[in-house]
Amino acid sequence: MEYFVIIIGSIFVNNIVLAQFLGICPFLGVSNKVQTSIGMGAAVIFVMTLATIVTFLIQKLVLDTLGIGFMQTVVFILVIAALVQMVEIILKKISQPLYQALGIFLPLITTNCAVLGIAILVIKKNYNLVQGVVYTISIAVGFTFALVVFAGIREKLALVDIPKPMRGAPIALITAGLLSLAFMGFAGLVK
Amino acid sequence: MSMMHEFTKGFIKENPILVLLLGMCPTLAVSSSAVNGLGMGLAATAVLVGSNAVIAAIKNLIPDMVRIPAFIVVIASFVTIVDLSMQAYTPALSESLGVFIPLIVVNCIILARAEAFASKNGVLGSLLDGIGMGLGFTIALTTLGGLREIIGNGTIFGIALFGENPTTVLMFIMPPGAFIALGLLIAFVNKFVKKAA
Amino acid sequence: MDLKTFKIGGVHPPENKLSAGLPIEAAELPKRAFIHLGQHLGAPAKPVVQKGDKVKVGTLIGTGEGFISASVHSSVSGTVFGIDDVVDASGYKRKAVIIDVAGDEWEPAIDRSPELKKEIALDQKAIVEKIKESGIVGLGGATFPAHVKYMVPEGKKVDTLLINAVECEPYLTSDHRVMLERADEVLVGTQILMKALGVGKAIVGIEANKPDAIELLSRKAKEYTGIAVQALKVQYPQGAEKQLIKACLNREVPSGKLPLDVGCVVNNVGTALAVYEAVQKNKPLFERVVTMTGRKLPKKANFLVRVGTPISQLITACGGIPEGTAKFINGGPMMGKAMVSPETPVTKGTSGVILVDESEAKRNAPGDCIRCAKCVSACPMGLEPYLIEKQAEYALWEEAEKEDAADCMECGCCQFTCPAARPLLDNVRLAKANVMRIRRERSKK
Amino acid sequence: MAKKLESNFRNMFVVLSSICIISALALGFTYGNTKDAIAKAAQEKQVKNIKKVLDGIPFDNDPAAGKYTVDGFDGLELYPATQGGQTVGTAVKTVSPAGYSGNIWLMVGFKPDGVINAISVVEHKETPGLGTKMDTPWKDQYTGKNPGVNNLKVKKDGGEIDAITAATISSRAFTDAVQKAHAAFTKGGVK
Amino acid sequence: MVDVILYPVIMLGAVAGISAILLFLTAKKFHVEEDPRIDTVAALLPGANCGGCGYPGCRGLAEAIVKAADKGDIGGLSCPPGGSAAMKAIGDALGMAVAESEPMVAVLRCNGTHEKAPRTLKYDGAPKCVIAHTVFVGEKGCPNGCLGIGDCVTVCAFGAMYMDDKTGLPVIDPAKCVACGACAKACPRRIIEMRPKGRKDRRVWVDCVNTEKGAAAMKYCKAACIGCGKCVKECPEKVQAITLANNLAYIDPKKCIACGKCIVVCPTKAIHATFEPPQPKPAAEAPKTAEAPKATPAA
Amino acid sequence: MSNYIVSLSPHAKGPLSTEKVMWAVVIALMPSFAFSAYFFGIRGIVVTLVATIACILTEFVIQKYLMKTTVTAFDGSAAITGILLAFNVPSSIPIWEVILGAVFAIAIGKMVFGGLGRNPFNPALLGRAFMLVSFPVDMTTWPIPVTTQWTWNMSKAIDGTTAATPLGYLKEGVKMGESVTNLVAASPERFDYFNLFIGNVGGCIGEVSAFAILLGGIYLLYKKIITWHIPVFYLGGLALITGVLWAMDPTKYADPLFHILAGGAMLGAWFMATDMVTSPMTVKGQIVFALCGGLLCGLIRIFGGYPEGCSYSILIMNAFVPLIDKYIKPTRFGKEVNYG
Repeated sequence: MEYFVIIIGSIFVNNIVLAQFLGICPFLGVSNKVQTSIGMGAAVIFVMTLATIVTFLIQKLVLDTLGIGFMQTVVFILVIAALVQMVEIILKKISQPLYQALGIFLPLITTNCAVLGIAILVIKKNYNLVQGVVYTISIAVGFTFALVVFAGIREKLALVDIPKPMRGAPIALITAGLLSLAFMGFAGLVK
Repeated sequence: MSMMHEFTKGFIKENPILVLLLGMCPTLAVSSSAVNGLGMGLAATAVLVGSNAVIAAIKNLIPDMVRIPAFIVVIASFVTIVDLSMQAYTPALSESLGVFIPLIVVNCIILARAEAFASKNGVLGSLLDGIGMGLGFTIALTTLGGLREIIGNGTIFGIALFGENPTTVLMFIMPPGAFIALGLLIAFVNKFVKKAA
Repeated sequence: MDLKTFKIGGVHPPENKLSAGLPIEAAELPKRAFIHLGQHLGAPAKPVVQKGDKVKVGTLIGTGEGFISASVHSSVSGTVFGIDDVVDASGYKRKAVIIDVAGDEWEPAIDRSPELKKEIALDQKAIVEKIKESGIVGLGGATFPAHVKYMVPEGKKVDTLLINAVECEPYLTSDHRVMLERADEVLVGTQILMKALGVGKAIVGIEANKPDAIELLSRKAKEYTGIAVQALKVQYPQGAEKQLIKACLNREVPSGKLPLDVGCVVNNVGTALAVYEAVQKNKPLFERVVTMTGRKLPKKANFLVRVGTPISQLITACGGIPEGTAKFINGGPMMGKAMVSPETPVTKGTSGVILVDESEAKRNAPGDCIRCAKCVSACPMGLEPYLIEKQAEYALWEEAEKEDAADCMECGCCQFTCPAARPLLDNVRLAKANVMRIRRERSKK
Repeated sequence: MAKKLESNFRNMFVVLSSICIISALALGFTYGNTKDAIAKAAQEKQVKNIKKVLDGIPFDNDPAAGKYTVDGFDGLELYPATQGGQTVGTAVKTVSPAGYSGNIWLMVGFKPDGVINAISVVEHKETPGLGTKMDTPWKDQYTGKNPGVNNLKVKKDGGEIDAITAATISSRAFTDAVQKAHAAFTKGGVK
Repeated sequence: MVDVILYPVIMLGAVAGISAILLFLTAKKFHVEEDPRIDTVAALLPGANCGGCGYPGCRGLAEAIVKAADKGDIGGLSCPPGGSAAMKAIGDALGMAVAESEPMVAVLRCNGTHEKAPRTLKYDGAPKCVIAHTVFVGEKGCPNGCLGIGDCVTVCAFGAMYMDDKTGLPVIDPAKCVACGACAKACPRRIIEMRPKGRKDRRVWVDCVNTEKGAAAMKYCKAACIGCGKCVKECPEKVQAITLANNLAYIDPKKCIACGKCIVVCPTKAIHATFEPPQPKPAAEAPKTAEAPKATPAA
Repeated sequence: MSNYIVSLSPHAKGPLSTEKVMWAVVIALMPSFAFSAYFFGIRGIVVTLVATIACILTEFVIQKYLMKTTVTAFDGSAAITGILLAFNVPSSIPIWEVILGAVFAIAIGKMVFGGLGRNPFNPALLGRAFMLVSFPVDMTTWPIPVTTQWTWNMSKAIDGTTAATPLGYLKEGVKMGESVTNLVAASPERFDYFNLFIGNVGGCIGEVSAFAILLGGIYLLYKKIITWHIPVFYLGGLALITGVLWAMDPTKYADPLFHILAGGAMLGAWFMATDMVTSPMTVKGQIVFALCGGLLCGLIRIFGGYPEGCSYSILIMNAFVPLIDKYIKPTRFGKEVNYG
């Protein structure tokens, strides 16, 4: 039940993009086509999970032990940057098709504040490792979910003559706002 | 290019939020009130100025291959310094900005300026660029925060405008309001300001 | 009665069969006939006469060359005035043989006697050859050279001949009249076509709004072996080949394939009559029944018209152009062509001419698409016209190809049903043309 | 423009390491200087809330220093205020999980006889415009009441508390938290 | 104090070390990334993504240029909006020489205004020339002339075209035109031609593409080229820029010296120039010598 | 020469037009309007009129002065938005809030996308969602039907005696841990099917009377403006989820018929889920859309924070429409061939 609450809560109720404002840049940037957004989503799920595990271990085993929690930001971002690079290399070597599918999104993920944000939030929320991982995966799934739905809408809007001043970022933001308004219907599904 | 230009371009013409569309996450998240917007803006400005100056100073010492990691370390250090200082001296603000202070590190504005400007220009120019861009960010953020606060909460900088307990349009201080308000603000800039500039 | 119909899409426009009760009458001969050399789908015929040549009714004046082409015969007797560019219905100029008419002298080989000749003397191969010689094309409007359909390629098996007597287009009544007045000839023609294909089964599909024709043909068909009459629910575009096959046989012609691929050949009643006349009476195709109609037209008529007669002459015979006429439609209102001028000549494909006034002719001002999905449910091919229209607007031809824009048969149901009066079919046609273009370019590579 | 250092392994390693070391030094220095201030700031917040709910009661100790807990009341913290060694009031930090969306944390000040002195809202996530109204003069209706004597339930449930309009759930949770605080206060006794 | 200084130093040092090693290995082992020159080239292009070059966007052209450069010749590629300046910059960047291309501009070759070619039909369909072209000859009955719906205006990404409601024809603003050729491609009747700007902006062209016989053409358009050939005769002998084929005159821009004599003699005023043509001198003989652009008829 | 018209086929045009479609929907809403006038009296009428006028006016001003395009504000679509928005708010709502809701619905919900046919979400529902978030108190305070008929000053009419909607009453009761059986016993009039059917319960202006909505719905079906798929599958989905839960434990969950009749489910199913602009284009897609919408509505009602899930369920499904349209295609002729 506890995990169920975490899962539903992070996918729908407190959707990372629509309610927590993390990962807005890729949300606005990589949402032109449904296909690409699915690829991006998959890459984010993968990297985010990995990043949470690694940063969680570093926090608990190194930073907390040494009493230098204040180094969190610096260490996490470095680790995530290195991790993304490593994933890229490994992926290239072990699975070319997977690399083709996800590879182009990897550089974008380094600067996705959702990855760092969630790594920090997992520590802040005092989750244990399993909870943290479940939470991270749900959040990433929620990200993908919002991204794909949003991409669907944008694909449709691409065939519509939007008034000139609204084109581009404004309409994307307003659509996201309306999506967020609609998603408020999920409020209270879980606490 | 004059120094004056480096300084003022960030206000409107190359405003990082309204025109360049950088740093959306903190913009949306912390603009529920003018104070939050101002606080976030100034924090980011501090980091931006510091990192811009340092990067401009050491740019020639950094091999290309490790450019990005080196920049990130510099930026992250400044972010942590700002974070710790805020926790110590403005605890209330620090609490309401929450996780978004450490997240300044991945704010596209900072890295983008480091990449696009500081790594190619001198220290003074970079300093001015940082201040200008930072102020532009702060202006946009405070404006947005102020608008949302007035409409959504009936206050500005915490000062009640419509008496006690007015009925306000609460949506504007909630997540959907953030997106919609920023969207409308950018559309407004597109329609009325960009042409003039 | 068991009324069959096709399954997806379709509309039911007001029928307006104003001329259904009027018997076929022969139109007056023109003073000068303009006979286009390209009256059919495919390559135009090559002229075989010269200026000054004397021709008789039925004299060959152009030979069809190439696989898909048809011969053209003189419809009048007289002197060739010249071979020159003559404006067709679209206003563009095409090569035509112009003949100054003198008298009405027929080629002696043509049997002009009225009696019915039932026995089919020719064998399968000779029949097809005869059809080809006689320049017969599909008279339903598509003007596809008829003989090509009967040259069944190796390995394909045909089991059923379908006679298209649906006449689902509003206004038009020429097929209806042919069935009522020439029922026996049509049925013999059907038998000839069955022989040509070597099939033992033929179905005549008629829509339920022509009960007299259904009754007559059903009664007469008993005298012939293998011919059945199938009554069909009134539903446009039942007269489209694929829809007719679906309605009568519940077979679905695969996308990009022909009726042959599901064992069918479809021909119009008019074509069956022409085949009868060609094979039994040695008369090439040079005249056809043309419906003259329109709400305000003083006299409606079903004329038997010689090809090459200027349409203006027919209009005069019907009492002249009524006040307020804004559009001349060559063919039915759903798939016909608007003519730039009534001065253009009748061709083998002219099934009717409709004169409409401004209120009926002018399209409503297009509004925004309200996504009512009526076009989607009306499309008999199961396409999404609203989407293809958008793709055409943004020139997304690759995407349009994925949406099967090339499958569109231009029946017009989408545009007819659109409440926002959007030019859906105009744009779908554009998409279709471009999809075809990129396919051609791709196959070249 | 001066020439950039070449991207060879030695340069990369040296530069990156030196940047890291310098940055670590800077951070360590900052942390050392702000550590105490941060701790003090966190403490002050607590103290401020305690002072608020014990408003009007003169005391001369540091209630935060006397913090104690009561068995069976997880998460609740009690802070006794004394005047010359005599307990004159107790601040109870209490929580109710029954809020509309998440926990509601309150600080309730009791006089030694169990009468509520004042209430301060510490933290909550209620709906803006509805539940948030708990942090208005609405909460003053509790002042002077004794949960042991008065029926502190919302009127709908037969009590004497006016619920916040359209936010009965939040009001209930609030009341619930107050009662819990009183129970803990009663059980823990005046120290 | 030791731990807050020392541990971070060790910690970050370790992280940095690992990162550096990792990055170095990446750089060494997996360096097959995109050619950096593509970025360089793309940065030198205008970034309008107009497609005038025939490639999908500026980046597409950049890739093609780099590819061509590897083969040693980028002569066949050009960026119409950027012009030779952009190509020269790219050539310099890639160390290649680029032939200077003459600046071009779009010109309209139809003068069937409402006045000269009255509308006799009414088109009532989707407002696109490509569609109208397939339906019929056009509202004025000319099978070659401008349909007047403005597909060319729609595709112009540079705001260099607009429809003139008075004439029913599109107007090209040569100052804004970058000769990307999009309008010429969009026109189903190929009425728009890309012609060199000409020295001092002096251009002369036949304002018609109709190939019908003179009498037929005159029926619906009083401004049609009727193929009379007067201009051919008028063109200086040494120049011979005008040819006549299919009842239509064509002025070869490479040969034309923009003397303007043909303009004067054209009976239907179907020749257009960007400058004031010389005053007709009925008795004057065509000059035997052709001089530079300013050549005026010698008395 | 007279200017003959030339165009491509088809030359015939169908009987429908956008205006006719839109006004038919307005007519179909009239029974509900009449019932609301009876139950909520002058305020019901005024709120509806104000919302309608505000919507039309907003669209007019934006088209005329901001976008400077053809004005189509009077084609009936803005009127529908206005009426539906009003039907989705309590009659006691302050007038200025309705106006704001209407402006939001048209300006942000529709015109920023360019107007009719382009908006991804149903504007009326967006207006309602906006008002619910922005004015939660006023949006969840319900006047008692009939008795407050001719009262203008609502502050008196609803003071202390608000008529919580059946769904709101149920939700709150269940949250308190009461069993449904007890709740029904305590307030039988709220659970009376006849009252629910006729509309004699607290609720939004136009949603209370299932009967009136059904009348309008049947009119739309008769006029072939809508097909039966969306309403039937929407209500079916709602009945399915509530029915399964009810069968599992009738003391904890209310029965499906109650859920269908109570609250905005009927209005949503017949008038808002069927909104052409924001529903899928294929019948198959419409079935998926409506079924999921119905299920979602039930889930939100039973497990969610709001007592009423109808409007949110439709809004959320609106967001999925582009994906549904992308992946659920009509049966193409000749694609899945049977050789019969």
